[in-house]
Amino acid sequence: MLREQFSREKLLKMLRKMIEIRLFEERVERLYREGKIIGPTHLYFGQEAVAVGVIEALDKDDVVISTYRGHGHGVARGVPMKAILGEILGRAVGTCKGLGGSMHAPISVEHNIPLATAIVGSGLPIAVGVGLAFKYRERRNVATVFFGDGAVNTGAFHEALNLAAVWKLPVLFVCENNLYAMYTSLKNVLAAESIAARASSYGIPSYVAFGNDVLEVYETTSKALEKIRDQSGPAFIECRTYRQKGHGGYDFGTWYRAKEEIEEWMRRDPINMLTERMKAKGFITDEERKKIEEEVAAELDKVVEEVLSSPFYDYEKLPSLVYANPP
Amino acid sequence: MLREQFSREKLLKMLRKMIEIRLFEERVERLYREGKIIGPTHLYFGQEAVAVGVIEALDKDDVVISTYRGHGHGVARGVPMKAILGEILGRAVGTCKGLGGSMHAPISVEHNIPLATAIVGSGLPIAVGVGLAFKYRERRNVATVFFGDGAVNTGAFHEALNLAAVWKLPVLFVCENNLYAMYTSLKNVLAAESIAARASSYGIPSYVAFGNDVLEVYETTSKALEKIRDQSGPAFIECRTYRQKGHGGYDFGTWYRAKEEIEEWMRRDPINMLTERMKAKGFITDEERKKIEEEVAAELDKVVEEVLSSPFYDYEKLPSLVYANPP
Amino acid sequence: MATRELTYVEALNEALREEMRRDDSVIVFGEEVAAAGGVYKVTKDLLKEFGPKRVLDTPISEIAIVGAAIGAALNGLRPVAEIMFFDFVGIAFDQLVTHASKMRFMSGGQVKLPLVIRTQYSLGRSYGSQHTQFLAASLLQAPGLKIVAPATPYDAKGLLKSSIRDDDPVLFVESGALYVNRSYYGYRGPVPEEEYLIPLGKADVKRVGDDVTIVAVSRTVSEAMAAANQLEEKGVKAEVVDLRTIMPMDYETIINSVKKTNRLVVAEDSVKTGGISAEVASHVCEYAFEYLEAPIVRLNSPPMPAPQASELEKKYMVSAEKIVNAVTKLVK
Amino acid sequence: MATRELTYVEALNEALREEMRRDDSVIVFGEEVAAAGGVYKVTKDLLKEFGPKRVLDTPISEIAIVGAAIGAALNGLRPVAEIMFFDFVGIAFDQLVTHASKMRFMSGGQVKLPLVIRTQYSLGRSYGSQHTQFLAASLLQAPGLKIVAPATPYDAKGLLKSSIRDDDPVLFVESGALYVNRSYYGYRGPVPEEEYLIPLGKADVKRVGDDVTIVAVSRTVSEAMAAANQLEEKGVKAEVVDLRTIMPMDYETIINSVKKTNRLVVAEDSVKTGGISAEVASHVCEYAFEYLEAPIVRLNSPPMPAPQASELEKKYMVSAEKIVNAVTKLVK
Ligand SMILES: Cc1ncc(C[n+]2csc(CCOP(=O)(O)OP(=O)(O)O)c2C)c(N)n1
Ligand SMILES: Cc1ncc(C[n+]2csc(CCOP(=O)(O)OP(=O)(O)O)c2C)c(N)n1
Ligand SMILES: [Mg+2]
Ligand SMILES: [Mg+2]
Repeated sequence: MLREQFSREKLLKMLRKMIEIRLFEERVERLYREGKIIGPTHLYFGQEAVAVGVIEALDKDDVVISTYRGHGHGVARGVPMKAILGEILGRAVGTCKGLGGSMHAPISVEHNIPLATAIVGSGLPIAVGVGLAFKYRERRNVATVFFGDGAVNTGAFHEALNLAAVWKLPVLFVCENNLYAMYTSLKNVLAAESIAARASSYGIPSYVAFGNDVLEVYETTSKALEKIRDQSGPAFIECRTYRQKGHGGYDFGTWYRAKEEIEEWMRRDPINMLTERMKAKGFITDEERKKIEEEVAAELDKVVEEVLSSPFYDYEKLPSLVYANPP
Repeated sequence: MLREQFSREKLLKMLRKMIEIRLFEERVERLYREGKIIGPTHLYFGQEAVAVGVIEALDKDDVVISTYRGHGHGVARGVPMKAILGEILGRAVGTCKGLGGSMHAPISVEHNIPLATAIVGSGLPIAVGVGLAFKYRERRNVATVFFGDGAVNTGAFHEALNLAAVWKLPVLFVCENNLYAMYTSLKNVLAAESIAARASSYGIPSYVAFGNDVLEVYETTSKALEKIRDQSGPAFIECRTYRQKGHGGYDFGTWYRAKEEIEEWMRRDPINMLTERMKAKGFITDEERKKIEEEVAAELDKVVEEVLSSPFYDYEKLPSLVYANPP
Repeated sequence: MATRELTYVEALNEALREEMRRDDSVIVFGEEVAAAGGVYKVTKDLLKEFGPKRVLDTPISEIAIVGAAIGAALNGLRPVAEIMFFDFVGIAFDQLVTHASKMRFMSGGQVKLPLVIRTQYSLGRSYGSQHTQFLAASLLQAPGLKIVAPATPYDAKGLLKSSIRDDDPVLFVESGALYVNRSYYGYRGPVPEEEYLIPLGKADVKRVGDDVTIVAVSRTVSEAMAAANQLEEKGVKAEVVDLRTIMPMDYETIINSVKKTNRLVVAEDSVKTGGISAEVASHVCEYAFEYLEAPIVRLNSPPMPAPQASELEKKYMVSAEKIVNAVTKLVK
Repeated sequence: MATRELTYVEALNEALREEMRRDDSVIVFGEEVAAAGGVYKVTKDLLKEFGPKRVLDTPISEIAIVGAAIGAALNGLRPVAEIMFFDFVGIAFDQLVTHASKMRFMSGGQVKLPLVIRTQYSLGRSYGSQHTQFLAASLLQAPGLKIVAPATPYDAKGLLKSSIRDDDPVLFVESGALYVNRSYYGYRGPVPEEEYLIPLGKADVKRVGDDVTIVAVSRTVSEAMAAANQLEEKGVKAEVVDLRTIMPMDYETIINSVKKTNRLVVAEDSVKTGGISAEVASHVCEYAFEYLEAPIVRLNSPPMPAPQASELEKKYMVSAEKIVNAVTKLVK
């Protein structure tokens, strides 16, 4: 099962990223429960393989548009955890100086994440524009946009897919189908055979990947990227995955989801799945994994401490951030 | 070719309606060119078979949502031509007292046309709500909404089709695909195999009808209505037709459309097509058709005269029309 | 008859329940309103009592939610649709402004649209700039629409019931801060057991005073009441006018108060530029100029998006303290 | 150097052409802007000169048009997108208000968005209530956005060029009435051959006077200029201030004028309730109260949708006559 082309190094890198996301979110969850995070926060537990699989396959000059459930995208892209956590805790060290908060925490122009939107679906048309600029400049880069299953029913989704297809733009649409939008099961709100099938109706090459399998996500993304470059047009990936926790920090995700369903998906935990494969291949031992976890945990201890003792941004400076060219 | 089930009476009725629309629009066009109509006006020449074929198949308690290109819908539904023309000329005798104008002229609550919208695509979600009320009241009626090929690319289209399908509502979506949205050819802006195929991706039973053939439109509508009632869910008809004139009164429709294309469609004029069939069946003679035209023309002479000499609504009364329950 | 203490949320829930019992043309739909009972529990247990034909969850399709409300209202029902955050009304702006508010007028008075769109704004809850907008001022350009924004449980119930019975489209704006923040005057309050209605289009003098008029609405009424308490200690008697209905606005009550106090502070959660306060102030300046003894002060969010960090958001928002300071300067 | 007479439309077209020649990051897209050259010919022949990579027709997808402009601006271009009628901006309200205007701020100043959305409002052309809305006032709640509205060919050209070079999102609002109605002051006018720019954020005193200040914008500047002429015959010297940029507003120029004239009439095409005039009037009332010798009069469309019939629409609109009447009463 383990693809030959993945070197141990590559796999270790992906594993580590996934562990970073997991442990990062554990801290966020704890800080939330301790009342240290004020405002909403949406956790990425269980979907780590999507962020890592997609983003590892991208070029660093590709642009990523993220969402309110974007901590994992930021970590996967290498945005410093201190800056992401700083943003979640509203501090001046945050990616957005604390003006954005958890829902915009991955925004980092330096890492080519110019937007993480809190409005479901609204990132898609913006990604189309990013792709338009790439095409116009004859760059071989791709605009990648993440969104959930719930976004598929928005008008913005439709206009974006149609326009990207008509203009043949290099846009990679990545749907993280975790089966629920808040407490609503996809099957009750989507009138289509599947999300990927809906995307196909725009003539867009569409793929389904098991979103808990980071290698499958990576390979599907690579295939889609090739397609985008060959056909000079968009591609679409539906990653079937699951959020292991509730919709937001306040939700435990239980009343609207069957215990068996949750348990089944917990058994298919993306980090464990990759670990098992690597073990089978002799690429890693339990001790080595533990060591990675300890390293990451130590780093996070430091990050949490530093952020918690760091100041808020100076309110008096806010007016100067409204316009780039004030009159 | 002529379906047995159409009685002479029924065919004559449809022919007359189509002639009414045609001659009505001839007057509108003339009045526009004479500068008597101030503001926009969108003519229905060439699409008469769609309005008449669909509306004849409906029950009078079914609701119709129309558009800015709606004169034909109004005439087909039996809204008095005087009221429609009155509206187009902005007079108090108009359906909307002159407050709506040409783009809203078919609105007539009495005839179950509560809306003709000037915003492309925006009628579709409203039709969904009309259907919701029918379903809730367990009425066997249908909400019918007309829209053009251009509307298919709006976010409103997508949200409306999805919701109608998810809620299994009695909504008949009728796309008048006249191949152009303003000056833009459908093939340059639609990323789908066809409009009907796009609709199918929502699991909505979808039909294509030759929109210049009133009998085909009628039969397809009847089939769709049965489907709506059987499956208690929406249906979709794409009527392929052509506007014989330009987009609006000011446009002659020539620079962006090939002469051959226009000529080919003129040869397939919906009124002539029906006349020929009726003649073949011995249902009508040229003289009889001429007589109908003369009758309608005489009626229209009177209507035009009456409307032109009728007053505008009293401006002072307008504030009382803003709220149903003024505070 | 008896009066209980209810929260703002409970009062809203009771209003919905009573109106649904009274009139089977009232239906409720929106995101998470049915099975979940609303993300803030305003529609709690309605599904249980009224069943899935009358209480429906929707996809994330704000255009279709407002559109469906319009269509249902056109066809004999009295839909109460929810848009989860006021910000998302922006997605349905076309349906609300270019359709709902104009359909009666542009049909020459033929149609009526008895619909309610419920929504809430979350300023004060650190939700950041895409989830805290109080966009009522952006809708003042849409006459034909009514905009209602209750500040207490009592008003919430009485106004929601009236909105449902009203034959015009009503945007009913709730305050997310009043849902959850126990420290607010408007979080919990007395609500009679017996039925009552509060008329739309009428402001409410929430506190009587002679020295200055404070016009407020929604969340800022709690701030204004707190400010008035503090001012009283300093010997300043403030009159607090709660707009309650933002459109059509009850100018008469405002002007009567200003005629008495000759001083006006408007404190509300719009961004200052083109806020509701601009309409209040400019109206008074046009029609009661001679009664003014001082400039009209507008207290609003400053002209920038809302910062997310709660420390910054607090400074950004209108507060009792800011009102006290402004009044103190004004009456000096 | 030479000055020609150009129409408003020609001046806009020239601005686009010059900026596209100057900077290859400027691209143009929208409905009917390419092959047709725009339904009102503002983008005439751009396709011919700059080709289909830089001038693109879109589907009827307003959300995607504004979204694509945002994305292109994020990724190094300077898009100039067209929304055919101001009303349709409502469809893209979420993209413009909840995204474009806030993205810089909510990213902590990381991103810049050099985009222009061109649109036009058709009040005065009998297009009815769904095609005549002047929605600028609805966007005042979106600081971060700039709103520009030229009233003459000279301003149209200079402001559009500046808007394209500006690093912030600009909503550029044209007047459909000035496109077509030859009787307007702003329909045709002198435009220098040599290049010039007009700074955003600066109002323009279009006529100097001592007796009363008339603040106007876009179409109503023509009405104000006509009114000032008529008033002069009656011995009243009106100063006409054209806002030009609606947001951020140039309060200083307005206040300086009021300090001189002590009287203010605001005449603009918003619906009166919460119009731009409310912001102007309330600002002056707050910050220059002591200079006012009379109430501030706001002339707007009345609080109702626009009727379509031209006879009725004329009565509905702000006109030179209404301005003359208001000023005459004021200076009495
Ligand atoms: C336009 C819009 N409507 C509603 C919401 C409220 N909301 C936030 S997240 C969410 C569910 C989104 O589900 P999905 O797209 O599946 O993403 P997930 O949360 O599962 O990652 C909803 C309804 C929103 N943010 N934006
Ligand atoms: C949302 C929106 N965008 C743009 C327009 C301007 N417009 C009016 S009609 C039209 C073309 C519509 O084409 P189609 O839907 O095919 O209908 P047809 O005119 O061919 O009947 C456009 C772009 C509009 N009215 N509404
Ligand atoms: Mg989901
Ligand atoms: Mg068409």
